[in-house]
Parts: sequence; C-alpha cells; structure tokens
Amino acid sequence: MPFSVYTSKLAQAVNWARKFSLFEYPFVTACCGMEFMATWAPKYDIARFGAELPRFSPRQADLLIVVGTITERQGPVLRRIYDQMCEPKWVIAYGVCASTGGFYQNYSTMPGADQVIPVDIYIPGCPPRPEQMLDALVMLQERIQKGEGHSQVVLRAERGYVAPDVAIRPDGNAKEGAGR
Amino acid sequence: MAKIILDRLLEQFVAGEILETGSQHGNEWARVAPANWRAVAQFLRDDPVTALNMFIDLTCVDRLGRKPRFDVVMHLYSVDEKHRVRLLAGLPEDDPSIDSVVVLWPGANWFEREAFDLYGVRFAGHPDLRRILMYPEFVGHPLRKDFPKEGRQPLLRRLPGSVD
Amino acid sequence: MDERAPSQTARRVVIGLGDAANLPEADELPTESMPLNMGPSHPAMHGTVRMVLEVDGEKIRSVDVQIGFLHRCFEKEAENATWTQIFPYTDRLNYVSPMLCNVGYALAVEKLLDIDGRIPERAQFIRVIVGEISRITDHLTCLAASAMELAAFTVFFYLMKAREWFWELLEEVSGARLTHSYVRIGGVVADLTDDFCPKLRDVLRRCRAAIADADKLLTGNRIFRDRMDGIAIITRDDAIGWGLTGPVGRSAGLDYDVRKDHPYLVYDRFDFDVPVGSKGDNFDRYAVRLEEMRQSMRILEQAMERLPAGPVLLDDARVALPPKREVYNTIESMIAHFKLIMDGIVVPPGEIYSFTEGGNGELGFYIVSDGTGQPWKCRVRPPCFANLAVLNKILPGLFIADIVPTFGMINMIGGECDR
Amino acid sequence: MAGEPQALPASRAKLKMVIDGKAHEFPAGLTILEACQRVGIAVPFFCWHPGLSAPAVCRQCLVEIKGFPKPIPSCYTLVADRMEIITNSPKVLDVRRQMLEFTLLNHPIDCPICDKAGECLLQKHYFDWDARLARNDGSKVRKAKVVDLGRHIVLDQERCILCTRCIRVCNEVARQADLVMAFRGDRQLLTTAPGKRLDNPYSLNTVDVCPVGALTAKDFRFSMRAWELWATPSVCPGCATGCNIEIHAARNRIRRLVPRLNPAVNKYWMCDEGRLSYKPVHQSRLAAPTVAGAPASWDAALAEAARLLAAARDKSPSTLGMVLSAQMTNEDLFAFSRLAGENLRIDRVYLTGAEQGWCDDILVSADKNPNTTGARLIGGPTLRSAADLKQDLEAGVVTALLVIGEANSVGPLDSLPILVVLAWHRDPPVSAASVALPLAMWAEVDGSFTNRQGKVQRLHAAVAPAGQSRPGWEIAVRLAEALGATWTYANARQVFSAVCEKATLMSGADWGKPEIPVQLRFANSRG
Repeated sequence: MPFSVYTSKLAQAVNWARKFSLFEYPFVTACCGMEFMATWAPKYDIARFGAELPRFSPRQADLLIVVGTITERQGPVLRRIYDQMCEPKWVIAYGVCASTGGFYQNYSTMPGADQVIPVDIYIPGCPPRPEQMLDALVMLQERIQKGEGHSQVVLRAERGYVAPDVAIRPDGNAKEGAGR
Repeated sequence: MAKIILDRLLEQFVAGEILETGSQHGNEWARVAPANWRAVAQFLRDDPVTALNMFIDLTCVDRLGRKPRFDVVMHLYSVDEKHRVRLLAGLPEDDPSIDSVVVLWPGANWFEREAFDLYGVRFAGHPDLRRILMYPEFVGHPLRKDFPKEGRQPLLRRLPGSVD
Repeated sequence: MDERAPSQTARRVVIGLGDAANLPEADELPTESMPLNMGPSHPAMHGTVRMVLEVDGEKIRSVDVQIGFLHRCFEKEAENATWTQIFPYTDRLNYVSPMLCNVGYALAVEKLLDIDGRIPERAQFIRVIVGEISRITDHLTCLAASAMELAAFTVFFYLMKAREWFWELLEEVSGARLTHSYVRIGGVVADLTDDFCPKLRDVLRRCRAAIADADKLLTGNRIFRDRMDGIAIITRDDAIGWGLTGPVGRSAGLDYDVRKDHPYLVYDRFDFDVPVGSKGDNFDRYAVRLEEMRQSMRILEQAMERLPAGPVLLDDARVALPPKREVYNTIESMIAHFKLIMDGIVVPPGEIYSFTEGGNGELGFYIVSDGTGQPWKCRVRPPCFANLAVLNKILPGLFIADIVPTFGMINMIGGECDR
Repeated sequence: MAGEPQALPASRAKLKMVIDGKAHEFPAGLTILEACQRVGIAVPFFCWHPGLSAPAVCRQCLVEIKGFPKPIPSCYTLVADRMEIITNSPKVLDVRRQMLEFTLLNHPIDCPICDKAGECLLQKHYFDWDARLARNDGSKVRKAKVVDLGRHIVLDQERCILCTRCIRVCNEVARQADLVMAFRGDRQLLTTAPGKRLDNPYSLNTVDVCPVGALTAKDFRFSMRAWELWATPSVCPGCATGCNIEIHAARNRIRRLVPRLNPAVNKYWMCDEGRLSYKPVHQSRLAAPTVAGAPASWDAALAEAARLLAAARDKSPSTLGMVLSAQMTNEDLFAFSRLAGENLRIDRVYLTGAEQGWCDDILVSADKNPNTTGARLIGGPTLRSAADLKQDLEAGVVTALLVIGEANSVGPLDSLPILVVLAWHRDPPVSAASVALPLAMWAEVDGSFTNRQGKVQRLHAAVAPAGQSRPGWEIAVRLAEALGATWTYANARQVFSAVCEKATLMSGADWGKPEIPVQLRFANSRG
C-alpha cells in the first residue's frame, strides 16, 4: 500500500533527523552533575553526537536527562518539567540514584526517577563515567530511529497503531508495564 | 587551652546554671541548664576573656532512653582567641523547647530551623520556625531514633502500569 | 508629548532623558512588587535551590532561599552503617572535593579512637596531597560554572579541561574519577602510583597555564567585572555573625583558615599564604579562589618534595583491614577481616567535634559514639549551609541578574548543604 | 550464676584475696573465673559454661597465682584465702595467645560460610585478646565436614575446637551420654557414642553452647546470617513451663528461638520442641476478616459480629457461650472475660487448649498450653472445661458461640446458627463461622503469660502481625464499642495494669521497660 510505505519512510526520515538534533534539558541535582559537565567538556565532547545544546527551558527540549538523586520533595518538580516538554520526548536516568535511588534508601530519597516519569534509558554508576553517557546517547538514538522511544510509542498508540511491548519499558520487561 | 572558658563560666554562673563541664579529645564542653541557654551564650560572646564571637554549629542529639531525651548542642569559636567550646542543654521528651540564639547570631537561624525540622526542638523567639530540609507536608521528625529509616511520605507517584 | 495625558500626574515625566534618576519619589513610574520564583530547576540554581523573590521591577525587595531538595539523609544513613561504610557517603557530601570530606571524617573518627597520633607520616602527606588536589578541582569547578553562567563558555572549557587532568590522576590513585572513598580510618587504602609525582608536576604546569588563561579572560573582562565588582558585599562582622568560613569568609576580610589557625595533618610544615579579600564583593570571592588554587599548588610541590617513604595504613588489626593474601589464607586474618567488616570498627564511647578546611570552609564533624560498631550520631557541619544562609541578607537591594554571579560565588554544593 | 552477683547470706565466710593488685572478698566455693567476673575482670574461655561443670580442657582462662610455678586454669580452681591472682601480666597474656594459636592452628577458614560467624566465641576471643597476623599458614588437618548426628544436628568436625561443652550438655542437662570424644592429638574428634544418635529432647542446646560453628541446627543452618538477626526477649509458647527465650527475627520472619537466662525457670536451656514452636506463626494464618466465608473489611466484620452476638444475647443469654484458649495472653483473656461479663452477659465461658502431651522432670511439662494458670486465674472458678462444651453442644444448650483462639479440640461446630470466631489459623471452625476475625499470635504482640509456677512473664512483639490480624484485646475493645460500651484501653500495658488490679495473684507483676530490638552484629558476640 503506497501510502503506508510513504508514511513509514517519512517516519524513518523524521526519526533520523530527530536522533541527531537532540536538545537536552539537563535536570542536574547532585554529584552526577560533575561528571555530566565532563561529558560536555573538551575531552568527551558530547557535541560529536549532535546533543551538545542544553536548553534550560523544558518547552524547547526533547531529551530530559535526570542527573542525580531525586528526593520526594523534588518529585513534583520533575514531573512538571516532564509534562512541560513537547512530544515526542525522551528521558535518560543518569546514575543509580536517578535509576533506583542507589545506596540512599531512606525517608527522603525517591527510589528512582521512574517513580514519577517514564524513563527510556537507565545508566548505572555512581556516578557513571562520561563514556557511559555517550553510550546511552547512542542507544537512545537507535531507539529513536526505530521509533521505540516511550513517548513515540505512546503517540503512535494514540493514533491507533500497536505499541511494541519492548518499548513500554526500556529494560524489555514488558509484563510489568511502565510502573514499578 | 580552652580551659579558661570553663573557668570563666564557673566563676560567672552558679552550679544550678552550669550543670557539668568537662574536656574530651581536646574539646571543652559545658552542660547548661536550658533556662540559662541564651544568657550563657551571650556572656561567652560578650565577655572579653572568652570572646566567643563566632557561631559555628548548632544541632541536636536524640539520646533515646535517657532522661532528658534530647540534647541541644552548640559550638562557638573565638576568632581572636582561636579557642572554642561546646554547649549542651538537655530537653525533655514531652516539651523540647529552648530559647533561640538568633538574636545573638543571625547565622543560627537556619541551624535552629534544621534542629526543629529533624528533631522537633522548638526555639522560643525564632523569627520563622519552619521546616527547612523536609517539605511542609512532611509529618514527624525524621532524625529521631524512633522514626523509621524508610518512612517515606511521597508527594507524588506514577499510577502503577500507567503509560503516560 | 501627549497633551491629553491623564491628569493624575502633576508633572510630565520624561523617562530616559535628562535627570530621570533624581526625579522626586512621587514622579517615578508607578511600580508594584511582584513575587518571582527562581528554581528549583533553573540554570543558575544548580538544580537544588529555590528562591522565592519579591521583586520591584528588576530590584529584589526580599528573598526566601529554600533548600532541602537534595536532602539525602546523610545522618540517618550514617546511623545505620558501620564506621567504614560511611566514607562513600562523605564522598557525596561535597562531591566537588570528595577527598577533603574523606579526610575530615577520618580525622574525626581517629581522634575518637585515640589513634590520631599514630597515623603513618606518609599517609598524612598523601592525605594532604589528594586533599589539595580536591581543593583545586573544587575551585576550578566553581569558577568554571560561574563563568559559564556569565556566558564565558570558553573559560568553562579551559577549566574543565584542567579539572579533567586532576581527575585522571586521582583515578589512578583511587580507582574512581569522582567518588573516591580513598581515605580509610588509620590512613589511606592504597599507596600512590609510582609515577604519580612526575605526572602531578606536569599537570600542575599545564594547570597553571589554564588558570592564567582564565585569569586573562576574566579578570580584565569588562562584562565580567561589571557583574562582580561591588556586588553583594559581605562585611567582616557579617562573616562572623553568620559563621561564614572558607573563601567566602576570607573574601570578607575574616582571616580564618583551619590549615593555618589549627594545623592538622602536616599542614604546619608547609609554607603557604592565606589570601584575604578587602571589599567582600563577588570579585573578591573570585580572586580569593583563584589565589587559593595557586597556594594549593605551592603546598602540593612542597609535599611532593618531602613525601617520606613508609606504610600508608596504620598497622593495627583492630582498625585496619589485614592484607588480602593473609585474609584468604589464614584463619587469623580472616577473623579480623570478618570482624572489621561485619561488626565494624569498635569506637569507644565519646563525643568529638573535629574540623578541617573543606572546599567551602570549616567542614566539621560532630560525632557521638556509644561504643558500638556504628555511630550514635554523625553530624556534619556543612560550611556552605552557613554561607548560603547569608543570601537572605545580602540579596535584597540587588538586581535579579546579580543573583547568578552571587550564587555562583557562594558556591553552594547541594550534597553538602542539604546532606 | 556467672556475671550476675547474688546476695549472699551473711553467715557464709568471706575470703580475702587480691586480684590484679586490688583487694576483694568472696564467699568460699567460688571459682577464680567466677570471682573475676563478679568484679568485672574479663577472662577468656571456651570450655567453661556457667551452667555446666568445668573440665578445664581449653586452657584459655589461665591466670597467674602468686607462689604457683605455672599459670592455673581459673575455671576450676576454687578461691582460697589470701590468694593473689594476676590476670593481665605479660606472661599470662602470652600463654593465652599461645593457647589460642594452637586452637586456631587447624581451624578451617570457614567464616564466610559458617553459621556461627558473627556470634562465634573463637572470633570474639581472637579479636579481643590476640588480633595478630598468623605465624604459619601451612596445610591444616582435614576432617569430616558434614556428619549427621541426629534429628536436629549436623556436625562439622574440622571446626570443632574440642571444648566438650556439647558432651556435658548431653550428660548434665539431658542426662543422656550421646556424645563422646574419639582419638587423640590433632586427630581427636567429636562423635556419637557407640550405637547412639544425638536424639535427646534437648539436643539443640548443644548448638547454643558450641563456641564455634561445629554443631549446627538443621532447622536454621544456611537460612540466615547470624549477625543480621534482630533479638527480642519473649517466652516460649510450647508448654506451661514458660522458658524464657530470645526471638531471632529478620525481614519480619522468625528465624529461630534461643533460650534466655532465667535461673528460676529454665536456666540456660530449652527443649527442642519449644525451639520449633515458632513455625505456626508463619503457617496457614488467617489473613483477613471474613463474613459468611467471604473476605470483608474490619469495620464490616466487627459490625456483623456485634449484631449477631447482640441478637443472641437479647434472645436468651443462657444459649450464648464463649470459648477461651489457654494459649491466649493474660491481656486477651481479661479483655474477653470483661466483654462476656459486662456486654454479652455470658455465663457459659469454656476454656480449651492443646491436648496434654509427654513430660519430663527437666523442663517439659505435660500441659502444652503456655497460659493455663493465667486463664484459670482470670476466668475464675466458673470456668468450664472443653468436655462441658462438648456436652452442652450435644445437648443443644448452646446455640450461639464466640470462639477465641484455636478450637480444634472441640467437635464440629457447623451446626451452630451463630458462630463468631477469632482465629490464628485457617482451622475448621473458621470455615463454619458466620464471622471470622484474624488474631495476632504470641510473637506479634506485647503481652504476658503466666507459667505453671505462677510467674507472670512478658512477651514482646518481634514481627508485625500477619496480614490484617490484630491483638485480641484490641478486637475485644472494638467489639465492646460496637456493642455500645466505651472502654479506655489504648495499649496492652493499660489492659495489663487492669488485670493486675483485678486478679489478686497477678498483683505486683511488673510490665517492665520497653525493649528496643537489637541487631546481633552490634550486640557483641553471644558466644
């Protein structure tokens, strides 16, 4: 069917454009921010991947990078920022605190940013090395190209397309759905 | 070295006001009756001999099982004499309240708010005694020994299984 | 202008021309104060602070600085960990200079254990070296970030590059780039690598150049100076009353540096100066940090010259872990290792307030031990908690734009301020 | 007993002696070790145990006595007048170190996989008294790692340090010579006596007294690391003896029960049955209230229960009965007795409980209920027996029944029109019940048992109540409220003091101070 072919090709082209022009919003809260700075700095130079431009307004960003520990107090803030971003949008949880809470298991820290927002890529490490950030970025770009980013899937689902399970939860554990 | 501080205290205040003094690991400390908390602090600050004019730290210790349960602990430093002292005051569990020293050192403001936030100690005469580290909706004082380590009180959570 | 202007204003006001500044009060444009919320997510707020401002136009009438967005319960975690397990948490207090926090905590516990006199000399020198490196990286980060916030991106790159060199060195020593957990109670976990000193000398040489570049780019820079000079002045009395220490306190003329006034480790053997500011404005804080980095480099060079040989960890099976080979092959060391890991080092009951010069000022540890394997209370006196509080006093009267450099020069570190 | 000074009759002669340069007075008949412990001087030991005889085989407790050529084992030398003892001279410490070195020479490097690790006396003494690097790491003598000694016990002969404590426990506590030593020198082994197995009813005490991880309990081994356990003082529910125990729990599950010293009741010991009496706490528990077999909310279930009981009461109180269990705490018994008397006007109160069982003259008593004494005390003389209940049921005198605790001993209750059950487990009565309410068990509540000697002993909650179950007294209060009464009990302690006011025999009983559970790793080695 020519039309569907046309649309799918177009989608591929668009995704290709998207993955190399990621405008990131670094939601920097803690130690990981120091390493995250390093990924911008000359040696690791995230610019090589077309993601060097930080946008400090969520409305202009399409990649939310949660860098550092998220506390219960910060939860609503993070959620609001995510809601303010335009679709399609992607989220990287940078470091174990943003992924699971890390070794802070107490009354104030939230066990992972995905308690309040959906996360596409989790980066382990306390803090992760800049290489891991770049690696995660490449993984995300592949995901974007395939159209398996969380919000991409949701958008498609809203338009009546079927969502591939794997994308519901980036770790492939589709059964649980997006919640923990 | 800072023995002189304790001597000054003891000659200035009577036994009922300074309950106990001592020195350990090079730290001089004095246990003060809560009623004299601010008076002692002011004396130490203004007395030319002690001249403890710099506010360093204020916190609280929960000695669960001991009476009185709480200790308010303040550290003072003298910029000129280069000596320091630790003041302690025991507060009962049912009503842990003591005079604020913000009038003496504006820097004490946040430290007292923190002690109030995490231990529930109330400081009489504090300009605005709000929570500082925890959010206003939080219930309880988390650093008390009987507060569970993982007593989370979430402000927000995703709906389980939701695909936003 | 318009003859049919509303008749309420008695005189016509010409804005932008002539002496608009010294018009009588009544004739200024009518303004009303409005609340403005900065942060907690704001490029200049480092992600963890919220400022609720009451502004009158561009002018700040009053401010309420709200912290706690990074409260990770250092104390609660410490009360549930053995004495050695606390080191990783100290790393993440001031995560820009983790080594300094490591050292500060270790010194406190060693005083409680009464082994502070028996720490091997080489270990003390190594602590000084890694500590001063951390201090340099701390100031580098502070200046780089603030420069970036003032749109001087080049400086950010220069200084980040320099920081990277130091981190690679620390990684060689400790195995981690940022969160080292390198210090142990009784010494340090491993000796320096063989070619550490030559490498460090080389890095210092390059770092001097980088700092000189940044110096040239900023100190003489009109835009930079305009936003730093005479902004947010802190007096010496303020510094004392608010308990300001470190670069912030010194820039205000408060000549207090723990390394000089209460020497710990082997700092009394080194020859270095303590820079002190004259005006207490943002530029002084910047200049003091710049100079402190140079002084730290002096200390590093002297330390490398006099670095003695010898062990780097106290030889006491009740404090320091036995060598791994012994642990795996003899029951004695296995038991010692087991006891130290599971039950923890047993610290006699007592209280201690031990203080060192952290990246931001007096980093104090007030520790209460009840004689078990974990602390009853492990309080950290965070320097930038006090340093940040003073914003409530100095910000009113400034312009909104002044918040960025001022906040940057206070150098609030979330992990340390909120713990 | 060791470590706890006892008041001595003034008549007994005091011996003057000097320990480490300080003069002391002791009664005759005391060993030097006990004397040192009384004055707070630590002396290490492996083979000595306060509850057992002292063979002095480990030579760890050596001390110097003025005038004696060589160090003397303090654990079996009696104090004598004008004796001068030195416990801390370099010579003594050195000798002890050498003995310890011998003990460690052939000890396997098992700490990471050893059940005793974390509460091991060998670890403790090495760390406290030696803490030096090994002087040789030659190969060690190999022995059998897994020897099945009996129903409950597995032995690792390599770890055994030959202290013979276990042998003496069998001989002196269980009075059965099940264990012996075989061979000599570094080939010496612990093993069962010819033709015997370690099957005496007190065999698990050998695991407690074993200073190392040689003897391990099949029930506990490899299930939990000792240092992660949280200890809570409590009382064994196995029989009327009421042995004092520590509940060792982790992650909200009981992992084992160990005896707690009480010279008046169980000394240092308890029986194997009692140790396994924690199993039911985690087995087939009733999790939520049910009405007519269907799960319901607490409020709904309580309302329904109150409605049924009130209806029965108003119809004819004489047909309404209540069944108490001798396994309930004094607080629960009292609360329900009061409910029956004041609110339900029940005069038919029956007492059931577990069947009688075997007994001996050591610890085990035939009455398998922990609180029969308390039940009789609180229930008073009008208390009827399970047999009476059977009769009344057959005769049809009782048509409505409020059953608390387990009622298995009673026959089938399906025929009853009104049956309200407060149950621990999903037992037959529950399925037949109009309303069933989940009841918290002994390890989940604060309360008290009265043992066969009439001693009132405290229980402390060690784990959270299973499912939605609640303590009996609390349910009683809420039932009373549903029936229109207003009681003021806010916690078990208030109920307890009310019991003490009422029941004369319990007056003077003390609730004691709150026990904060402690993790074993920070409670020092139990040895």
